[in-house]
Parts: sequence; C-alpha cells; structure tokens
Amino acid sequence: MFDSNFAIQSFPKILAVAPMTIYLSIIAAIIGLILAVLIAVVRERKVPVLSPIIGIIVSFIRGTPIIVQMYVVYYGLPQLLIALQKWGISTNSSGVPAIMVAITAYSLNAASNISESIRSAYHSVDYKQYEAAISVGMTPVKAMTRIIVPQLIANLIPNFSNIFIDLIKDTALVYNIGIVEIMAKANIISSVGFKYIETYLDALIIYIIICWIFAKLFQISEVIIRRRVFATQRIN
Amino acid sequence: MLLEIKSLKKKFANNTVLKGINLSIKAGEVVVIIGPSGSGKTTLLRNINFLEQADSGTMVFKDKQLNLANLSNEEILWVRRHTAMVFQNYNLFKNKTAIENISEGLIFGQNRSKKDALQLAKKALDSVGLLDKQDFYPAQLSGGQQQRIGIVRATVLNPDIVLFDEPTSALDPELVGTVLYDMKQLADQGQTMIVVTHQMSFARNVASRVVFFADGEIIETGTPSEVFDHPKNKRTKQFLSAIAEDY
Amino acid sequence: MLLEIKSLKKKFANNTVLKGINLSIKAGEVVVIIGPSGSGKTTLLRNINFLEQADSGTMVFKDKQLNLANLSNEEILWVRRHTAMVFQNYNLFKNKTAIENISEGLIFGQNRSKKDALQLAKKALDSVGLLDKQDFYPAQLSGGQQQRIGIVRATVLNPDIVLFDEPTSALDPELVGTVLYDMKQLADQGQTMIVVTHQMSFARNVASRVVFFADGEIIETGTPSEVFDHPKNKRTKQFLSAIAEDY
Amino acid sequence: MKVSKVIVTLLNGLPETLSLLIASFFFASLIGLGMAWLYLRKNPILSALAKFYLGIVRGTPPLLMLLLSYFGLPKLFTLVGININDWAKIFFGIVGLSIGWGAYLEEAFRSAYLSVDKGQYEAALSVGMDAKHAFFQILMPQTFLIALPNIENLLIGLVKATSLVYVMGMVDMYSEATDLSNQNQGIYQLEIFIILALLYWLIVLLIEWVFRMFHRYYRYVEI
Amino acid sequence: LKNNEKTPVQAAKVQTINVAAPNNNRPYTYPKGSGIGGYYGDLLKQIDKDLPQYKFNETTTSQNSVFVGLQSGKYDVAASNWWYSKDRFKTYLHSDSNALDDLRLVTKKGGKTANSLEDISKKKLKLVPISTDDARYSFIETYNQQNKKHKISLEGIGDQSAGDALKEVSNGKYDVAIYPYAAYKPVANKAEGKKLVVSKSIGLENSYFLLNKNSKNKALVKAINNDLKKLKANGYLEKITKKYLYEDTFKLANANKTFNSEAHK
Ligand SMILES: Nc1ncnc2c1ncn2[C@@H]1O[C@H](COP(=O)(O)OP(=O)(O)OP(=O)(O)O)[C@@H](O)[C@H]1O
Ligand SMILES: Nc1ncnc2c1ncn2[C@@H]1O[C@H](COP(=O)(O)OP(=O)(O)OP(=O)(O)O)[C@@H](O)[C@H]1O
Ligand SMILES: [Mg+2]
Ligand SMILES: [Mg+2]
Repeated sequence: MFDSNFAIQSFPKILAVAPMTIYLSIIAAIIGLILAVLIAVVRERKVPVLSPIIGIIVSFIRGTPIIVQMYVVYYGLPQLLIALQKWGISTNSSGVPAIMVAITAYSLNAASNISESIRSAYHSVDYKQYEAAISVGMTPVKAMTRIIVPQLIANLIPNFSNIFIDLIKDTALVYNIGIVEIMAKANIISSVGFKYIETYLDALIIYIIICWIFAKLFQISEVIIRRRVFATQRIN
Repeated sequence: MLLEIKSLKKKFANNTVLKGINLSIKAGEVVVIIGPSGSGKTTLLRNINFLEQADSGTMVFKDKQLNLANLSNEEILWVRRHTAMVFQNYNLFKNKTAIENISEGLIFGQNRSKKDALQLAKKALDSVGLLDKQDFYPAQLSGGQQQRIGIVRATVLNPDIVLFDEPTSALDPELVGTVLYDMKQLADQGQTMIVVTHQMSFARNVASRVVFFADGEIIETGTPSEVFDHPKNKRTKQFLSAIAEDY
Repeated sequence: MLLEIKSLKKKFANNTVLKGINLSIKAGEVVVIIGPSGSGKTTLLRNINFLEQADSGTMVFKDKQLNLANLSNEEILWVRRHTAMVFQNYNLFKNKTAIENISEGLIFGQNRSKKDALQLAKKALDSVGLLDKQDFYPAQLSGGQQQRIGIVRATVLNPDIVLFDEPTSALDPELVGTVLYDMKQLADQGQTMIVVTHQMSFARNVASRVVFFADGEIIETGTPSEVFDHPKNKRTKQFLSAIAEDY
Repeated sequence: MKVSKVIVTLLNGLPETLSLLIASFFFASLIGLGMAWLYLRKNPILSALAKFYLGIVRGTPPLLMLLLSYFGLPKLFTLVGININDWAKIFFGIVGLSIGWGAYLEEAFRSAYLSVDKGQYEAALSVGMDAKHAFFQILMPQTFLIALPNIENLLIGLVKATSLVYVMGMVDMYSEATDLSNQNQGIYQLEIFIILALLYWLIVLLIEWVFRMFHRYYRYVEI
Repeated sequence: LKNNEKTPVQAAKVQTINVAAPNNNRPYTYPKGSGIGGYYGDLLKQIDKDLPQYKFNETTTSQNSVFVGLQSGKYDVAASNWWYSKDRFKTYLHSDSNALDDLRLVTKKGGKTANSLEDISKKKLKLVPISTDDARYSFIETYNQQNKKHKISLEGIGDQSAGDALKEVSNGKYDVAIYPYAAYKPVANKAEGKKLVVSKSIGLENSYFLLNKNSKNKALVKAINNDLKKLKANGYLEKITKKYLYEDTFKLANANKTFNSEAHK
C-alpha cells in the first residue's frame, strides 16, 4: 500500500517549494514584528482611543482560528476594495493575489502574538534600569534605546522563537486559498494517483526538519545575545 | 544654599507619603537621613531628581527657581544632569560592561565624545582600584564591586549633589566597609551628598547634619551628636533604641 | 552531648567547602557561628539536617550513630523531624496562609490531625502576637512578620535543635530587633540553637559559645568574650575589625 | 439569509467543539505532566525519550498531527491485532490534539517547575515532610500557579486548533460553517465566517474571564 | 467488524464496508446526517439494499482525507464523481462507471467566451484555480500533456466550493471556469449566477468508485459492478441523474459510446 518509490520521488519536488513556506513565515514575521512594535508602543503608552481599539483588535485576532481569519480576509478584502472604489479610491478588487491575502492574515496574526510577547518582555526588564539611565542624565528616548531595548530583546527571543515556529506550522493551511507551499505541493502531487500518505509523510519530515533548524538557530542566537548583552546565560 | 526645598508634598493614591518637606543644603554638606522603613526617605530622594513627580512644593537649585508641581522637560533634564544617584541594588546597566556603565552618562547625558568619556571612565575606575574589571559585566562582579562602580558612575558626572539610597544595605557585612570607605573619601573631597542609610557609625563619623524622618515628615535635625546623643523627640529616641540592637 | 559531628567533609565539584568539621553541642546550648561570606556556614547548617549530603563524616544525634556518607531515607527523615530550620529569606510557603505555614509540618511531618495541628498553630501564632494575621499570605506580610512566623513554624514542631541561617539579614534594621527578641526568648526557654548571624550584639549577649568559621574550617571557638575581646587567631581579628564599621 | 439562522446552524457544532476542547485539554495536560516528569528524570534514556517526543511534535503542523491520528493510529493498532477503525471520529480528534498540545504543556509545566524557588522545597523538607508531601503540598501548587498564564495561552490556542478537525470530517462549528456556506454556493461566505470568528472569540473571552477570576482569587500568592 | 471476525458464519453473511465521500461536492456528495447525501448518497443506499451480504457504513470528510483513508485501509470505498486516470486505476480497485458528467465552460456574461479547452489557451483566458484533489485538475493536466501547443495555465487550490469559484468569474478575477453542468447549475439561479453564461457540452466523463486494494474488496467490486449493470439497465442511474444533475446526461450525444469506456483499460 505504501509506495516508497513514490515517496522518495516526491520528496525533492515538495522540498523545492519549502522556500515558499519559509518565505511566507519570514515575511509575516517581519511585517508582524514591525506592526507589533507599533502596537506595543501604543498599548504601553496608553494612547487614548487608539490603545483600547487596538486592544480589542488584538484580542479578536488572538481569539479566532487563523483559517477563519484567512477566509475573512480572502472574501472580505475584495469587497473592501470594491467599497473603496465606490468611495472613489482607485483599487483593483479583482487583482488581490492569494499571497497578499495570506501575508495579510499571517502578519496580523503574528503582530498580535508578538506584540503581547514584546509587552511581557518589556515588563520583565527591571524598571529600575530605566531610572538608573535617566538619573545619569540620559533622555527617556536614549534610556529606552541604550538600556531597555537591548535587555528586552534578550528576553523576547524564546517567545519569538515559539511564535515563529507556530507560524511555519500554521502556513500549512494556506493551500486552502491556492498558494503552493509544502502542503499544497503534497496535495497536488498526490491528486494524480490519489496517493496521499507518501507525500504527507514527506511533508511531515520536511516540517520537522525546518522547525528543528529554526528552533536551533533561535536557541543559538539567544545564547549569543545573552552573552553579549549580559555576559551570562540567564539573568536572575 | 545649593539646594532649598520648600513644602514638598507627595501622595500615592490616598496615601500621603511626604507631608510638606522643608530642607536646605549648603555646598559641601553631607546630610544623612535616617528613619523607619516606609517613612518616605526613598520617595524624598526620588522627588529631588524627579524620578517621581511631586504634587506641590518649590525647589531652588543652583539659584534656579523650580515649581515642583509643574516642571518642563528641560528643567527635569537640567536637574538630572546636575545631580546623580546611587541605588540600593546598585542598578548597574546589566547590558553594559563596567567601563560602559560609567561612560554612558558622559556620552549620552553630557554629550562628550566617546573617546573623552572612556578616558574619564578609565581614570575614575582606576581611582577605586577596579581598572582590571573594566570589561566585566555586572553579573560577573561582587555586590561590593558593583556598588563601588555605581558610586563612580554617579561621581564621574561631576554632579553638584549625589543622592545615596541605602547604598550598603544589600551588601554582605564584610563588604560594607569598602563602600563606606569610598563614600567617606568623597565627603572628604567636599562632595555635597544626601545619604539615606542605617549605618549609624557612618552617620556619626561623616555627616555634617543628621535628619530624622518619620511618617513623611522631618521630625528632628541636627549635628550627629545632637541627634544621636541628645535626641529631643520621643520618636527619635524610640527609633534609635530599636536600631541599637539590645533586647 | 545532643549532637556530635566528626570530620564532616563536603565538596562541590572541585571546591572543598567543608574541610573536616568537628562540632559538639549540648542540650540547651546556643552556638553562634560567625565568619566571612562564602566560608561555608550555610553549607554546614544544610549538612546538619541533610538538605545537602556530606561526602564523609559521622554524626551522633540523640545517641544515634549516623554515617553521613551513607544515610538511609528513614534516618534522613528522622533527623529532619527532630531538627528545624529558619531561613535567611524566610522561605514561608508562598501558597499557604500564615496559619497553614505553621500547621503543614505538624500535619505532614508529624502526622497530627488537621484539627490538632490548626489548634497548635493558632496558639503558636498567638504567642508572637500575630494571630490576627493567620489568614494572610506571605506576600501580604512584612519581612519581620514573615520571619517571626518562620521561627514559629520551626519551633512549633518541638525540635531538639533549631538551625538559624542569618535570620535577620534580609530585614529592615528596625525590624531586626523584633526577630532577635523572639530568638532570645527561645534561648531563655532552653531551646538548643545553632545560629549563623552577623549580629555581633546578639552573639555577645545570647550565645553560650561562638564559633569563628573561615574557608571551611573552624578557626576559633570560645565564649563570646573570649572570641570577641581576646581573639587568638589573626583571621578572627581581621574579620572582626572589618565588621566593626570603622573607616 | 438571516443572521439568526447562521448562528443557530453554527451553534449545532458547538457541543462537538467544546467536547473536543475539554477532552483534548484534559488528556494533553496528563501527557504534558507525564512528559515533564520524564524529562526531569535523571535517567538519560527517559529524558531523551521526552526530548524526542518534544522535538517531533513541536515540528509537526497540527493538521498533519490530526491526519496521523485519524489514519496512522488505526494502522498502528492493527499491528497488534486491534481494529479501532470504527471508533468515533472525536476519539481521533482528541488523540491528535492531545499529543500535539501535550508537548506545549510539557514545556509550560517544566519551565514553571524549574522556576519554583528551590528554598520552598527545602523549607518543606525542613519541617519534616517527606519528598512526596513536599511535592504535592508545595511544589505542585506553585508550579501550577506559575504556569497559569502559559496554560491560558495554550488553552486559547487549542480552541482555535479544534477548527482543524475538518480534515477528518468532524462536524464542529467550523465544519458547520463551511457546509452552510457550500449549501448556499458560497454566497454568504463572508458573513458566515465573520459570525464564526465572533463565536470563537466569545469562547476565548470566556476562558480569559475564568482565568482572570482565578488569578484574582490567588492574587496574594506572589510567586 | 470485530464481532464478525469472531463468528465466521455470520461474517460470510454480512460484511461491513466503510464508504467515504467528500463533504464539499454538491450535488454529488455532501454530509447528510451522519451519512452521505446527494447523487452518490442515493446510489449507495440503493446498492446497499441490493447487496444483502454487505452493509455500508458511510462517512464524509475533506477530499484529501478521503484518499488518505482509502489508501491506509480505513475506508474501503471512496464515492464521488472520480474520473479516470491511469495512476488512480493502478493504485486502487475501481468499479464500472457509475455516472456520466457533462463538462461545461462558464464565463462572464458579456465577457470573453470559450467553447472548448483550446479556446482557453488560444484566447489566453485565465482559468479559475482548481482544487488539486479534484478530478478536473488532472483532467486539465492530461489535456496539457496531450496538447503541448495549446497548454492552459493551471493553478491549484485547496478545497473550494463551486459557488466560490464561480464568484471569481462573475467578479472578473478570472475569465473562465470548467465545471460539470451539475455543479454550475445550482449557482446559476443565484444573484451571482445571473452574471454568468455557460458553454455547450465540451465532453463527457465517466465516474467510478475507487476501492482500497484487498481481496475482500475484489469480491465487492464484482458485486457492485453487477448491481451497476442492473441499475443502468433498469433506468435507476438515469433517474437519479435527472434528480440531482439537472439534466439527463445519458441522453447527450456520444453518451452510449462514452459510458464505461475506460473501465477495462
Ligand atoms: N510607587 C509607589 N506607589 C504607591 N505607594 C508607594 C510607591 N512608592 C512608595 N510608596 C509608599 O510610600 C511610602 C514611603 O515609601 P519609601 O520607599 O519612600 O519609604 P522608605 O523610607 O524609603 O522605606 P525603606 O527604608 O523601607 O526604604 C510607603 O508606604 C510605600 O508603600
Ligand atoms: N550548591 C552549590 N554548588 C556549588 N557550590 C556551592 C553550592 N552551595 C554553596 N557553594 C559554594 O560553597 C561555598 C560556601 O558557601 P556557603 O553558602 O556555605 O557560605 P556562607 O558562609 O554561608 O556565606 P554567606 O555568608 O554569604 O551566606 C561558596 O564558595 C559557595 O560558592
Ligand atoms: Mg527606601
Ligand atoms: Mg550563608
């Protein structure tokens, strides 16, 4: 029943689209990180009106399955663009590529998760470090960038690593909107003969390896950063 | 007068922590503040360099008149750049080496060139005999070493006043001496200091003036021998006897 | 002799922390151990009630001979149930209220009924005047209150020896007195105690014997006045002068 | 189509979603506890076993985990001569999610356990408790309280992951939604999915509220 | 099943057969209660009734999952409008033809039109992505292999309903979709569908049951084939075709020639 030849032949074909999975995850992580910083700043500074609104949006995004979000964006984005057209803003509603939908959904998702992690990493930096900085005459901005942020980054890495690995795994759903990444390729190759077990096993192995590599990379970078930032492996 | 504080008041929620403090300090004076835990000593220091914002009161510092309830950002920065603080738990920047801890304030607080700053920092480290530790991170230093660097970090800025908040109370007893020694050196060089401490022998030997603080008020002030040997107030007496370790 | 330790040795990796300790304690004695940081005082206490396992040595406790390098679980439990410990950082159970902190040992260490245990715990709390705090969690109590409960938690078990590891060094100075007072009361009642402390006045006033410890060895031992006023060893003198707060 | 009809239809799947959630969370916790226990053993083989489990599961997309459970598990059982093909789908859903979330919970429990103050355990021993009582009276409750925020996040993640059981044709809220939208040839797709999202959000808000209450109850236990 | 194994007498009498169908393929299959609805729902129930020695146990799930289960042996029969492909017939057992599908091209009213697969390629029309599990996907792939000069650009997608796909034609995102008439028809009456036009038939395709390869199922295939022959002859297939597929595909030109043509390749 298990066609090991087919499994072996399919492996390189599926591996060939792994860059799509990684690309999607990295783009979503980068955009997510940028948005997350903005969100964290707005939320921490308690910017009136904006802060509670963003709080609700973040809660909503964190509280709903990504596949549902993806469909909402998939079906909602074109309608939004059509609506914008009616308002006289020129958009091309028919031209929203699936990859844009995926990046939008996954970036928003990453942004809300990362923003929470940034906030908790920020709170885990000893507040007195900030006071020490301004007491030697630094401006608040300098105190943040020179003292708080480097320490925050070291605290952030473990959580960020988890979020990124979840992101890689979650992209296994984007085949639903027609993006050819690992799962989609596995499905496509399988459909010819309706043989799925082989390709899914290939996909599983590829996912495990990718996740393992990234987990290790983050682990190493945490050790390096901790050593650079604090000259210790762990802060007390 | 270098510093003159008038009717400084500070509340947290509905807890009035400072109930109208008046305190004047001449250049070169060493003022030691003693008093029970929770009486507001730390809060007073934090209000002097604006880590905390007072509710009302005025301050004259270096002939500049300041309304404590309404300070501009420039005024805050100006005061911070002419005062310095030494913390109970050292608070060295954990992500900076010993020498960087000292140079950061020179570079980013006083806009000196990096080269100058490092040179000054080196000299300052040398003066407390810790030059060989210049590239160590705080986590690699003992408490006593950290605190002595904390003091250097403050004094290298050449501040008009240095504020000390229980600088030795987190230290092992045999290490306390080294830090107090550095502080005495400073005092002997004419540095103006406000020191919150429980080290009565330091207060007795080094202070020009002792202030006894309780419940957010100055209860008694005078020379060390006035306050320690002839306390006028009942609460002062009570506090001194609790500290005096007899049971 | 209530407790007799012979040639106790303890190494961490290649760092020999205890280099063959001999120490005997009679019932009713109060032995105060002093010495510099890192000299092994805490390690000694932890070896006595087996929080740490010694590498070699013997111990006679309540006429029972114990080989420290080779203890059965029953022996360990038996010793722990006849000794008690008071920690520097109190170590009250953070997830238990004041009264539960005291009753836990009675219930799970001494197999008493919950009802009995709570009654005993209540009485014990009352004896230090903290009955009104019985339902407070440690985080809701001051350091002094926590440590006094820590002492009650130990003594309510009616142990043959109570071990104190710097019980006051984490406390605010005015709170130190209340804890030392409780400890003196205990000593006066004839409780056998081993106390590691930097409170020289306590050592002087309460100790039957003072042991000066350095580098994992007992350097000097004697009555308080022998050790403090006429120290024989150079290192003892050096240590006492560092502590003595003159600069 | 009326919103109320959409809601009623989607709510048909709620019992399935909830039973899946509760059972998976329960078993995932058991697996997590067991694996954390193995991981922390001094025995190198046992802890290697736990690390292996962790490494594999952490790299497996939940979707594949569910497929593995639904189709791989029966294969595994036929090797020992037991036929579980006919067991209810929810069984396989629970197995897949439990194995996946067990790994996350393992990490939460282990890191919480390691961050319990060692002095607490020693204090327990010093009042004469044996290791077992010290563990169950002192370490375990504190571990649990420290792990609580992580547990909350994981439970929320699990709520969302239950939607993936569509791959095995279970009729949960998500499947009700896709089926409803198919019945209508995808015309009300956006509306249906927005309502679906709101329903999931509601469940999550409820969970957050419960944890908040719990947290408030233990606010004086500062660990 | 387990009980049956223990009592061989009974086992010879009634065997349970696990049948799976996609949950997203109206009007051919969809979930109905705990079983299968639609064209194949009716057909399976009829066959089940006709074959007393078998008892069908029906389930619906996502399409890729149907085949993972079929391959692993969890399911015996996969039911939907599976068309012929060499690989499939090699991997699985297959029945004789159980339905005829009428393929059409759907375009936007007033927009570009197409009446054959070649048209799509010649006019450079954008074809709506096809679910990679779908028979239409390999149908186009096969076409591309055989018509290297007039290749159609083909995009894959996950499970997607006909409604969603056709919406993308009506809103202009894509130019043309390829669907069996039966999948297009229910959309045609909706508001979105009114913006669409459908071509003439561009071909007929047979559908087959696919079965896990094992000896038990070999006997089952025989039994099913016999029954299918009977159901074709007595008009039952035509009856449910008219009931579910909106037209009688057996009456179309070439229907008789095409029916069951690949079954014994
Ligand atoms: N940020 C704050 N928010 C609310 N209350 C505060 C805050 N900081 C201090 N307090 C309260 O103000 C009072 C004075 O505190 P402060 O730290 O100034 O006392 P202290 O004299 O320095 O005591 P210690 O000797 O323990 O350091 C205390 O009751 C404290 O609880
Ligand atoms: N678990 C351990 N592993 C390794 N080394 C240890 C451990 N516990 C203590 N040590 C080392 O043993 C030595 C003695 O430590 P100990 O805590 O007994 O000293 P102490 O006399 O109690 O000091 P202090 O006055 O600072 O409490 C120190 O050098 C310490 O670093
Ligand atoms: Mg203070
Ligand atoms: Mg110690």
